[in-house]
Amino acid sequence: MNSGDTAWLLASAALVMLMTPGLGLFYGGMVRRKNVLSMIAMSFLAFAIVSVQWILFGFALSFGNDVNGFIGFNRSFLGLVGLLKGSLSYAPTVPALAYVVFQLVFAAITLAIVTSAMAERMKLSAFIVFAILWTTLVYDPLAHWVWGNGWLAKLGALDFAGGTVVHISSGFSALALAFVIGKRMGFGEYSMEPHNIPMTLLGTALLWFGWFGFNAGSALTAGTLASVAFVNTNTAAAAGALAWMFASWIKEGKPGSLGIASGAIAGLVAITPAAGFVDPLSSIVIGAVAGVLCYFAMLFRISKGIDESLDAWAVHGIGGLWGAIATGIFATKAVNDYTGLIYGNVHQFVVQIVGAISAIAYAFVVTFVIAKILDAVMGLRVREEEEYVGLDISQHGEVAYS
Amino acid sequence: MNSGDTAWLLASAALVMLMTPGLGLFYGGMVRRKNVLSMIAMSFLAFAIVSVQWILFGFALSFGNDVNGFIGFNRSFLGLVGLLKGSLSYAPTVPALAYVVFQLVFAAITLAIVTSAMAERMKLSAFIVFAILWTTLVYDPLAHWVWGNGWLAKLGALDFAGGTVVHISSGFSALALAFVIGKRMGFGEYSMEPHNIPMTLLGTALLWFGWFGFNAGSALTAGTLASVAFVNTNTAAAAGALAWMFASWIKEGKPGSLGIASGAIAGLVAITPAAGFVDPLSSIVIGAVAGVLCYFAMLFRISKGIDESLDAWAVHGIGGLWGAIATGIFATKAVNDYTGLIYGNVHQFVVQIVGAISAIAYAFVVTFVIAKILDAVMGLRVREEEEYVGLDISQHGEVAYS
Amino acid sequence: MNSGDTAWLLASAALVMLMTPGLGLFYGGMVRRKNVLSMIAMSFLAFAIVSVQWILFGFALSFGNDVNGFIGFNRSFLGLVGLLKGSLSYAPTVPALAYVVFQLVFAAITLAIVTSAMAERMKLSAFIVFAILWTTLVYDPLAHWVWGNGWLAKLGALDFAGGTVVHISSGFSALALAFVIGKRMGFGEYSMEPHNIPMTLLGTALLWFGWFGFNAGSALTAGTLASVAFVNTNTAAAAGALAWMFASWIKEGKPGSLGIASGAIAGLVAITPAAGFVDPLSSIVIGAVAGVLCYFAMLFRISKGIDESLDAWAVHGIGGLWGAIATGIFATKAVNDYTGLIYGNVHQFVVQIVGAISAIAYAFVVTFVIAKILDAVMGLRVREEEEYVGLDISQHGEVAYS
Amino acid sequence: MRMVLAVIRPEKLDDVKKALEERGFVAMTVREVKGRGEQKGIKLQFRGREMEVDLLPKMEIYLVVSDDKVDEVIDVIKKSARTGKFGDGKIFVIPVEKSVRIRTGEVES
Amino acid sequence: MRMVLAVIRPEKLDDVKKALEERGFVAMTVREVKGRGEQKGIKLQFRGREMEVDLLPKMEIYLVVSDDKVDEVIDVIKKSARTGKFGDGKIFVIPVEKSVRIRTGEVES
Amino acid sequence: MRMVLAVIRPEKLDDVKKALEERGFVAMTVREVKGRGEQKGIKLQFRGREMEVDLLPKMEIYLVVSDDKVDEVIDVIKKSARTGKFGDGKIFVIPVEKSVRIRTGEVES
Ligand SMILES: Nc1ncnc2c1ncn2[C@@H]1O[C@H](COP(=O)(O)OP(=O)(O)O)[C@@H](O)[C@H]1O
Ligand SMILES: Nc1ncnc2c1ncn2[C@@H]1O[C@H](COP(=O)(O)OP(=O)(O)O)[C@@H](O)[C@H]1O
Ligand SMILES: Nc1ncnc2c1ncn2[C@@H]1O[C@H](COP(=O)(O)OP(=O)(O)O)[C@@H](O)[C@H]1O
Repeated sequence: MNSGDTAWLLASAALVMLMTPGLGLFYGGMVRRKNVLSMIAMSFLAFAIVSVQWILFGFALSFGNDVNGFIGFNRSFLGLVGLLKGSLSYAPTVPALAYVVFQLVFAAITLAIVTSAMAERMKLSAFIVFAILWTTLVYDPLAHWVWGNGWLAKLGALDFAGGTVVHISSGFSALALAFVIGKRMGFGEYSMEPHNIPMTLLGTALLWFGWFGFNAGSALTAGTLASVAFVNTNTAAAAGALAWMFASWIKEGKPGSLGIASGAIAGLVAITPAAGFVDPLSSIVIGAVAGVLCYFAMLFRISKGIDESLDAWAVHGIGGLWGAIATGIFATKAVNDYTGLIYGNVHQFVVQIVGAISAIAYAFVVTFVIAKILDAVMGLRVREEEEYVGLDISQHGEVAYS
Repeated sequence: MNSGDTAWLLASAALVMLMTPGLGLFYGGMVRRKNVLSMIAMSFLAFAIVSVQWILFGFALSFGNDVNGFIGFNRSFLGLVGLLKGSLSYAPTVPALAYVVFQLVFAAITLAIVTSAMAERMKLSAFIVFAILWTTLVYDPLAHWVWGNGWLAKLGALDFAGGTVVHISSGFSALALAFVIGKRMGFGEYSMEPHNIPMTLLGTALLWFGWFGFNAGSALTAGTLASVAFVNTNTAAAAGALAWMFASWIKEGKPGSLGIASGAIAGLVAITPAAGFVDPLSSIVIGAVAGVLCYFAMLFRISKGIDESLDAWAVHGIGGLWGAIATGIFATKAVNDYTGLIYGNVHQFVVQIVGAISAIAYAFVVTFVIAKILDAVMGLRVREEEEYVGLDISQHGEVAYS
Repeated sequence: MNSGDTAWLLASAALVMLMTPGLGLFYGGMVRRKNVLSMIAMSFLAFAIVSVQWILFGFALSFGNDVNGFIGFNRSFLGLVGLLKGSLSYAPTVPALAYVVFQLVFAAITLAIVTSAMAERMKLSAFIVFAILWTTLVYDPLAHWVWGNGWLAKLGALDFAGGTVVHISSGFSALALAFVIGKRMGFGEYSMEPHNIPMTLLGTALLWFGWFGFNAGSALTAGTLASVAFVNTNTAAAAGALAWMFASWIKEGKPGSLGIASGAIAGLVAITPAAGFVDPLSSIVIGAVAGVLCYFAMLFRISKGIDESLDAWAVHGIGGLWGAIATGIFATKAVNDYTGLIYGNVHQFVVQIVGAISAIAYAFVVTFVIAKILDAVMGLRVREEEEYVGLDISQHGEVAYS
Repeated sequence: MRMVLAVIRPEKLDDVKKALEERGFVAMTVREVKGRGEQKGIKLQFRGREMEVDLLPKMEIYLVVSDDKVDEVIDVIKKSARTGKFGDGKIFVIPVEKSVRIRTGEVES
Repeated sequence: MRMVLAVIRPEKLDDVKKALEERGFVAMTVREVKGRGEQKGIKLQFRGREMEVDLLPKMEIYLVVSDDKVDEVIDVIKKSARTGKFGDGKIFVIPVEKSVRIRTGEVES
Repeated sequence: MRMVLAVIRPEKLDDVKKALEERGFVAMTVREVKGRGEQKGIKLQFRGREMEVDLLPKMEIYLVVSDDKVDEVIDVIKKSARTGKFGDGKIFVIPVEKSVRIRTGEVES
């Protein structure tokens, strides 16, 4: 056991934890004033629900002994009773529980990202049930596939910090959910402007800050690999912010501060799977492409009239997809043991695409089914009057500002 | 000396530091618009005043050589002049100053919690004098009793990260102060709605984030104990949030986002003394009970017409009390060297209760006396017109939003 | 390589990164509602632009092999291609990239501080060009002089964490820029009240929090030196906050919460160069003097009708100057290898003044020239109507709150 | 028809609303304003510059009612908004010529 | 001259603005208010205390126009603000005696 | 009695207040609004959708005064709020039938 590695992993877990409420603020600033509490509360609840689920059985499903490549299971992991002492082979230099909680905060934010598609219309009770089902049926298997010695791991798919597990899965799940839950009342008819952009920028700051734990923490040690991941993370975020800014400047005449923020997030998403495999110059490319790509994905979504309201699909889904592929392009031995397409490794490139597509298909389909069933059983949406008065009043009995 | 432990303790100290302004935002969002700066400023000032006091003599009083079990003293600790090099026996693997500043941030937030009872009516000058007296006469002795080899330490009372020293003491002191300072004008007559709930939720996020430093940092090393404490902290917070949510959902028909936030804080408070002694499954129980208990404590306080305005008593006082007792119930050798009631250790259970009751009595009585004297000498409250126009204008000459 | 040191340096880099958006909020709360996004966006952009510049060539210019004492250069540092493995002599116990990114976040915030003088009137396009030029022509050389074995380093000037490189340079650059860009429309004629003081207080909290990484991280190791720097940082911030509060209380009749915040920043600035050289009692003096001095510097600036709008000069410039000198006064062998004036070391005192004055002259003159050229070539200011409707609409096409 | 426009203490809004409701006056519009009456305000300093922030937060509430209800509404507000101290506020009566319900197009005058 | 004062759904502001613009009514003043019509509101709980938050966010918009334009303005607003559900809002017409343009001092009445 | 209602530049509020005060007009009510005059606004883009944010922040200020003071108040506002550029604002005069001081019940008309 290494105290430096442990210090870094615990600090990273704390950083990643902050990302979930950070995301709540990021999203909360973009909805209308009457729904801001609902939006932030869903992030808090995503975190709380997954925190309990993970302790009880989520970790066992994701990181227990492999069962047919699809799911994990390990009795002694239930309730963490067998993990109070010692280490796991996943991270031999740190206490088992440090690894458990580091993984927990990833599971939590992934669910929180999906709330994008629930904005301003999801029933609180339905959200709670959805949360438990989704994290168990979508997140846990995917985490197992890639990180828990599941079939994608065996295939050799690379995902340093969760481009596939976290971002592709949440982004495409949000898309599926958006189709099932339907548009907000008035979507496309009248404008629904963000009620508090500084709140969104604050959320962006907390996300960027926390992302250092997300990516550099995923080295699971405090050394050269963590440092590379740290630099790559920051570089891609910066490149993404600038790229989105210039793209929207050219296309719309003015660069919104929301675009700068969204571009940073796009860059962060895209570098996530690649952070420990590529060099800083590649990170500039990865981030900049992400900024432009996600911007156009957003425009595409809007042009199709799809109300995936806060662009989890455009930014996390598409950004994560690009990142997964980019890892297969830019991976270099100068940083880690793997090479990508530019070093002639076609195999890695193909594996990355297989991994990404499998995750997209699985996340989209399972989410769609969960959402359809829930909609039939209990209804996903609030009633029309409730949507009209806003979810803060109708779901929480509160008014955000007075 | 261990660089990993030091890295973790310094990071933890920074995390805990952030809790004090985080508390300022948590409280600030719950007061009316005209008092928000006053509320946040009191947290900043609590931090600043204790920072200086601690350096000059507070640390010496708390952690100096024991004097009759009641207080500490050590000449070379004054001004920290004798602590620039080397370690202390309290934390042998880290520099002395790292330990000093880690303890400093605890002392600061404890005082900040007490400002709950001062909300929207305390005179700034009186607060400053109160701050110096309270931290010296209430906090320093209590810290000494429990952590500085004082009488409670000798008795064997367990308090991993400050359930007694921080939360019981601040919560019951707030209650005492509320009795002396009296209700806000119009309390009980008209509603005083929180002016900015997103601000309170942001504060909650920062508190939760910082609490990892609070509890896991209290291991004073970066290893298994810190990891257990980290997991327990998060688990109890999540359980508390969910429990308060469901309790208020049942009782009031709707679960407010403020309830989710308050429940998380209640869970965090309750796990504080227990974090390094219990296992994660017990943490679920501890957190969930805290969520329900503190919720009912709050309802009780309101029903009695007591204007302990922001519920330091209900959440920190009662939550801390429950945590102290719970430590005596759930402590397990699987985690640390101690056992609790469920393992047949009645003694520990009794000691915990003795410790908690002593702290309650001491904090309540001394705070009551300090407040009475200050009220007689300089007056605790602003004038009626000042309260009417708000403390931001009357105490600070500022308007928060324009 | 030491994992504890690495953990601390990475954590510190993350903390310092948060300071830049923190500064954006600090500044953003102080401008009018119509310019808040522009203000925050400039901080984000400062961070993004410097992030890319630093990776490409900024680090090479600052920390490459010394060229005539004035600038650095090292081919293999370009794009960081030669830094992916191994350590640098600057910080032998941590990976090279950890050092690179730690220095990056310093470069970024320095530029962000300068935006004080651009508040509510700078054209976005001009800011972007300015940013690239300023960081390359002003920051990189200064960083080289002091930290990259440049002429000031050889002279023996002490600057622990950037009093000269960061604060003097940004503060006096802001002053130069203020002269070139001119006053805001209506400055001095009608009041321009801060639109959201809680936002500024939140920014202050994030700055204070991040500053632990700034100063204690600058020890580059996790040990006694970092711990001393941590304690000194906190102490000076507290003393600064209290000193400014009392000074403004006496002079204006009421102590604003903005004064408490500004005083904390002043204390933090002043302790920056001294944090690893002085003891905690000296930190009280350094912080308290900074609080009073910067307060009067601000009053002086206002009385002269200079629209250096958010007081980068008064707080960072003058605070940094005082800190540089104070390092030459209070440095003590009890903490580090250097002594100051009070221990009879006149030489150090003189060297500090030489260093500070050189930095002032260089930063002021070069910034002045850059600004004049840019103003002639592309214009620094927005048009009058754009200033009237606010930069959020005119530069970003957005409205902050709706 | 008349518009009864009252500027009251923010803290009294709930009481006024409840009192009006009890007498059957449900429809109303409310907004936050700042104001001052005859007495002079409070001085305030900021960052070295003195300014007056003597405008204090108030609530403005208006009800458009038929002419025969005006006195009753005034009476209800007067009673429910009163504390007897400075700052209790004022009520103004403004003529309204016509009122149209958007949903139905119904016109009253 | 008359002031046409309408309280409408916030979401309809853009439509109303556009519709007015098309007919040449550019000048206007807008603000956020809270209000309720005849139908009663929604109950709300907070931290153990029940309160009514039945005032819902609305937009108030007013245009001062010459007497002969009043009906046209009413008509435009009525059409563009309508959804047919409760909460569509109301329009009030208030007499204005005089209007002064500050920039030029020009008086209309 | 008349209500003098002015929509002015936010930056001019202090000047206007001070000028009114000097002439003895202390009582007033103020609020933030958005508005536009005859000139058209500014276009704005957000996240791929174009919209008009041509309503700019303004301050609305009103004073209820006796009829013989109306011209004086208009005059003071006109002078103190003027910059000579577009956006200086407008003053409207609205009849008020009655005013009641809540504290005392005192009625003026
Ligand atoms: N003549 C007036 N014109 C416009 N607003 C007024 C006038 N008189 C009072 N107000 C409004 O009413 C509020 C309360 O008036 P105030 O004078 O405080 O009540 P009281 O006269 O009972 O002390 C003021 O803050 C202001 O907003
Ligand atoms: N009599 C009234 N006096 C003042 N404001 C009114 C009155 N009637 C309606 N309003 C305002 O108009 C808004 C919309 O009215 P509402 O009754 O919801 O429309 P509808 O009658 O079509 O349902 C209300 O929220 C309120 O602000
Ligand atoms: N006819 C009107 N009806 C309602 N509000 C108006 C009208 N004319 C002007 N305003 C208000 O006055 C403000 C200032 O008017 P503006 O036209 O900008 O002044 P100027 O005519 O001097 O340029 C506008 O923003 C709007 O709020």
